[in-house]
Amino acid sequence: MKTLTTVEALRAALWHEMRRDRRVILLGEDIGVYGGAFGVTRGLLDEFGPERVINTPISEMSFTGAAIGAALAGLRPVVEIMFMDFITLAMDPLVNWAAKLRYVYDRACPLVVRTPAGGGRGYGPTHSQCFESWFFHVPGLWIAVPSTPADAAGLLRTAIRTENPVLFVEHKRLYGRKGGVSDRLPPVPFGSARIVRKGKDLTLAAWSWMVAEAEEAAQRLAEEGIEAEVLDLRTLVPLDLERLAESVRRTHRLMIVEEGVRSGGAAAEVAARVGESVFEYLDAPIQRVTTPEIPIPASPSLERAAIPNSERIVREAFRLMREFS
Amino acid sequence: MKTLTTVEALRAALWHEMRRDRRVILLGEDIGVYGGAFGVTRGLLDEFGPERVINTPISEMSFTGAAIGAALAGLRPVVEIMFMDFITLAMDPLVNWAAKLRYVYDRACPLVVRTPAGGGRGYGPTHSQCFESWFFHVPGLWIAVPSTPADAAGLLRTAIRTENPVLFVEHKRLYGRKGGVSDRLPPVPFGSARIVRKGKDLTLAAWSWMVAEAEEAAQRLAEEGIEAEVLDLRTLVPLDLERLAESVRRTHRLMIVEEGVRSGGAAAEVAARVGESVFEYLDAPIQRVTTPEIPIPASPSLERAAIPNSERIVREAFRLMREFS
Amino acid sequence: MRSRRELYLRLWLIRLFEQKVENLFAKGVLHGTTHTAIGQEAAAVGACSALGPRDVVLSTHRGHGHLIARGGDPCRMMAELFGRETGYSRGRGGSQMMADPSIGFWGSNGITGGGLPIAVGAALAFRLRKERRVALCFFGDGAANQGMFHESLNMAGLWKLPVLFLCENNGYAMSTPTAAASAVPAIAVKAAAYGMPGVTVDGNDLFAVFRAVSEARRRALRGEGPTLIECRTYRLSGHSRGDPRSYRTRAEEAAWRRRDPLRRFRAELKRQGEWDEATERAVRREAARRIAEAIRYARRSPFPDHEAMEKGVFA
Amino acid sequence: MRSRRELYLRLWLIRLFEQKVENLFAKGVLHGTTHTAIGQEAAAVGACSALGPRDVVLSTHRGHGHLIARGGDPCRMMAELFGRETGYSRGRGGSQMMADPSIGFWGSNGITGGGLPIAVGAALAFRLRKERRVALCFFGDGAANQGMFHESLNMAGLWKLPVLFLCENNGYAMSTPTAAASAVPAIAVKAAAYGMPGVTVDGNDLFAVFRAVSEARRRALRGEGPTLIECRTYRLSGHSRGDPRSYRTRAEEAAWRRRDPLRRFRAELKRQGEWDEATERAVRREAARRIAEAIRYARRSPFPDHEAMEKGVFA
Ligand SMILES: Cc1ncc(C[n+]2csc(CCOP(=O)(O)OP(=O)(O)O)c2C)c(N)n1
Ligand SMILES: Cc1ncc(C[n+]2csc(CCOP(=O)(O)OP(=O)(O)O)c2C)c(N)n1
Ligand SMILES: [Mg+2]
Ligand SMILES: [Mg+2]
Repeated sequence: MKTLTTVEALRAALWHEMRRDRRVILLGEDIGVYGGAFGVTRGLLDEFGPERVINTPISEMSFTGAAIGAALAGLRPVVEIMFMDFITLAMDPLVNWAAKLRYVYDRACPLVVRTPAGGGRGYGPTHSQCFESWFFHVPGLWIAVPSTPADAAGLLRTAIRTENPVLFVEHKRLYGRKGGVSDRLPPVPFGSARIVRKGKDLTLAAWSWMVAEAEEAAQRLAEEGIEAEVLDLRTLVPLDLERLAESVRRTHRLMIVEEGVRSGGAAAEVAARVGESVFEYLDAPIQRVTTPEIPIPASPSLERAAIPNSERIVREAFRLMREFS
Repeated sequence: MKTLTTVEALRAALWHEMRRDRRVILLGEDIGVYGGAFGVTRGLLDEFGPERVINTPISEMSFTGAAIGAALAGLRPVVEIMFMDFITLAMDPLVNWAAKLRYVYDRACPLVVRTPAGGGRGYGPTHSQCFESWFFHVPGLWIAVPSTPADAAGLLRTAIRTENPVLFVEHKRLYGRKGGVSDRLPPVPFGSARIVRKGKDLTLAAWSWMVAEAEEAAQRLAEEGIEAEVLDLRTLVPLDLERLAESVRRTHRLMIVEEGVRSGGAAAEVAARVGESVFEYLDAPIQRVTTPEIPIPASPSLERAAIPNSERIVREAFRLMREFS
Repeated sequence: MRSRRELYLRLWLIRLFEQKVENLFAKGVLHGTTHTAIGQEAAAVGACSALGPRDVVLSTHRGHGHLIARGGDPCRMMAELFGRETGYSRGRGGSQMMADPSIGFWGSNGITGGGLPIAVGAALAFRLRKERRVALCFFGDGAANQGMFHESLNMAGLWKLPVLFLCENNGYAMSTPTAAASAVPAIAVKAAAYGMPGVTVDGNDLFAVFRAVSEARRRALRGEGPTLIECRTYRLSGHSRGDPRSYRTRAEEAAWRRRDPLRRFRAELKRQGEWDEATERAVRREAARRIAEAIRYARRSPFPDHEAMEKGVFA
Repeated sequence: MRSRRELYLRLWLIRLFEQKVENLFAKGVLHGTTHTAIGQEAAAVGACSALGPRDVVLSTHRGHGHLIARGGDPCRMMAELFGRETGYSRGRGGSQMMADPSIGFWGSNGITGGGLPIAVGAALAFRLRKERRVALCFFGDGAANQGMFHESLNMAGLWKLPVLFLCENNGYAMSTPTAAASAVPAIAVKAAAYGMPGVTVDGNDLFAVFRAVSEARRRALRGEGPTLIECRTYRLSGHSRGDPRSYRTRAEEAAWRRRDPLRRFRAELKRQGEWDEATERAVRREAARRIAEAIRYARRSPFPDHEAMEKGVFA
């Protein structure tokens, strides 16, 4: 066990997988000498050479498409899209190719698309977005949304090893976060939520950076006598509905925390599924705590007000407990 | 009042708006001589000339971007994306430009993007998809999803006149459908759902082609003594939550019919909002009838089995009434 | 190069397959949409016969001809069009999505230009693993206006990848003449922006296409990078079913019909003294027999099982 | 052309603005990200001073210089960087999203290449309405590899639109040398694929840029279509804050520092006998004063009201 930042954990996972399997290659903008905009691939060029750490032109659409071609040819490409906001440019190969190859052609497409998402750094409207929810609506893609260094590394290892194409969402605020990681970086299975904290009054479900906010909120709620259970979904596809339902059957209240804007977010899908499966156990409407329906503003003052944080979760939880007790 | 197909109604709306306002221009692939893949723009080139009916190269990303530029310059462009499946290529200008211009730069972007969506014609995995739900998750865009010739024309007229960018979804199966349209093609406001049929036992909410299926289902249910209320949402953004909630407060049961694949669909969002607002009135979990999590198969036999239809709605409604009565 | 008889057979197989498909759509037996390649057979057969068995081909929405040229099975193709379980994509893909990896045919596709980056990635993998293979991507004049054309050719030129970009310039993208959509309608000229050679050949001359692709393939295998090959051709049929062809004249069509690639090939065989009436009859008869067999096969095949419909989205 | 003094002042305004911005980020006063244009001032000022008042400019992520060159208000720019209500985007846009339509500056943007199609559409509208205006879009060498470069230039060339594509080729896209990302690193060469002239000028020579843009603008207004102008330049600072510049040598930087556009401009003025110590001091002093004022303005400005945060998404 050692303590690593998420950047270090991700880099270690890439390093191990590239060591283990010569088919693993990396593609992306400035991932070579520069080590990627956030330093995740730093040093890998020296270690594995330019044939496997491929610095691409600024051509998100086609280097993503090329990675699909390379996957079909037997490699296991890991693509970096510098900011998730730019995945708008790579939608076609992901949606109309990668996601459909198994179903239509029965072909494996072992592709991982890593991309930093989310706000909190004052990067403004086109460098702060969360789009994982779009891909929820695209059958054929797995979606990983880790919240700790250990899970980041473990899920990335699984992502690289599966035959399915994977969207791998890395939160920018997570990069510098430290956490314990076992030396052997054990792969983490997809589809298994993590119970971050046990509780009986309320379930807080979250993913990616919002897990940290939910955890902090739960701590404060505990001080006020409210025991919130915190679930880290870890992957959206597959979704661990079972653990979610099990938790809600005990707590009778569910609050989902999502950084993305409210409408059409993954929280809605999670809410709908839980609603369908354990409706009778619910003592309160399922709550969503999300960013409001706006582009993410650059001004730190506005951005802080826009993106959910532990205070807001606490406030909303109090309201929920008060209104439906 | 006359009887028109949806194609004719849409064409008439375009014609009237182009007549009324010289700023209205059309851009798209093969919209000139050919009249568009589905004939919506047929004849408009002759009437308005190549300066206003602009046949573009196959460059979805950039002619959509160019339309945004033209909108900023004071025109009112109406773009046709030949199949909604190709909007994957135009995500960037729509998401990172059109949707943000008002909020960030306080500039009007009077752009309409018309696009045929949906299956039922055996066009296969890349020509049958519904992606309107993605745009639900993009603050700054209006979304129209008409289900009748009259609404298609009326909503299109409103779309062309608003200062907001609009995604205008035309269902392929609707094109040939006939319906009464008043001679003056009255604009239809956004954000106002239409009560297609009154009922007291159950609310069926739908949009686009699924309204026809829901209506047919309601008829059959009526024969069996179940009075379903059918709501046509007409626009997803703005969403007429009030009318939905009002209906559910009376019927206590909501079933949402969506042609898109289940996960992350707009139905989840509608369910979540209704759940939040009238939870106490619900006697049953909100149901979603959708396409399963698969690419849309080409084979007519599979496609019919995949996409929701009136029989399935009837079956699901019976199950709901039985299980939660 | 395959035997001339075999090449001639492939040309006829494509021609008859496509005619039959148009017929079945017109009669309402088949539904959905389809894009036939009548008039473009020589480019498909000429290009594919210059490839090695381990090379891969990426195709387009107009892909039937490419698949037959590569050695695809008309039975499984027809079954796919009929939406049957025995089709290339088990009825899931339809006319625009068929693949046969066993013969290096990685698929037609419904996205104009979509195959280009895939081919680049395949070539990248071949180079990395030091495999002596090339990827060939068919695309149309219309596809050359897509952003991915630019991005893909740039990467291929930059990295000198073993990929062949084969443009079937048939003069139109749907209803749009090449010159009405491309600022420089000579597609091969665009190669200059990507540091690769651009060559233009008569796409209705099978041998010319064969030679150009063979040469480009040799270059690619020598590590000298990609080539853009523009085949000037014409689709004698409509863009897709129900196309009234109001965007072009019947006279233009007639002129191109005189340059029919099958007739051209026959003339060439004659010139080389390799043609006789008996071969002609035998080839046509065999082609007709195989297409008839394909239809029988398709009709007799079962529809896909609805129970299994949700299976196979993930590994 | 503006007075030489005015041009010189703009160059200095950009230089000092950018230095101050780097400084404020380094000190942790400002947060987020920013891309400064130190070393590229001449291209911005040369290009913008060749435009008419009704022309429009589309900019990039590295847009401060373009906005100042177009006549933007450093106070409102600085306020935007400080996230204040008085900023160009009321704090919503930040460094990469500022616009001032009143002076025909339609915005910087965070998407590499994103401005290109917007400029094409603006030009389309100008032509349609018979307005004598052009759209100019700045973009980088890296942006030239984006699909929208291809699509946008093709449409502009095809339709002969009054748009100027101004590439600031500063040798790098972030850490990637132009030649490591573009198969043909001479950007102007690509114009040939779009039926428009491509010209290369010394981007650190304000007058050369001015002349090229003036000529291209005249062509555009004559209805002869777009021009691709490649300005060879160099960013003397890092790509964005915190860039260790490990991808290039200090020697290379020093060589370019000797070609500093401000120094070049001064030399040119001297040559023309239009320079004296007094002007130099006055210009620098005025620039410094205005930047100091901008910072004061920004600091004194209120933060945006949280209550209004959700307003203004729709008309
Ligand atoms: C991204 C995308 N845009 C548009 C279409 C619709 N479409 C199908 S084929 C076609 C024309 C293609 O022209 P070209 O590339 O010249 O090929 P051809 O049909 O002439 O063989 C169009 C516009 C599509 N399938 N995909
Ligand atoms: C679509 C997109 N991809 C990547 C980025 C990240 N990025 C910002 S600037 C930049 C380099 C751009 O290079 P160039 O166009 O040469 O402009 P320069 O920075 O040199 O001025 C990159 C990769 C982005 N902002 N948008
Ligand atoms: Mg063509
Ligand atoms: Mg650059």
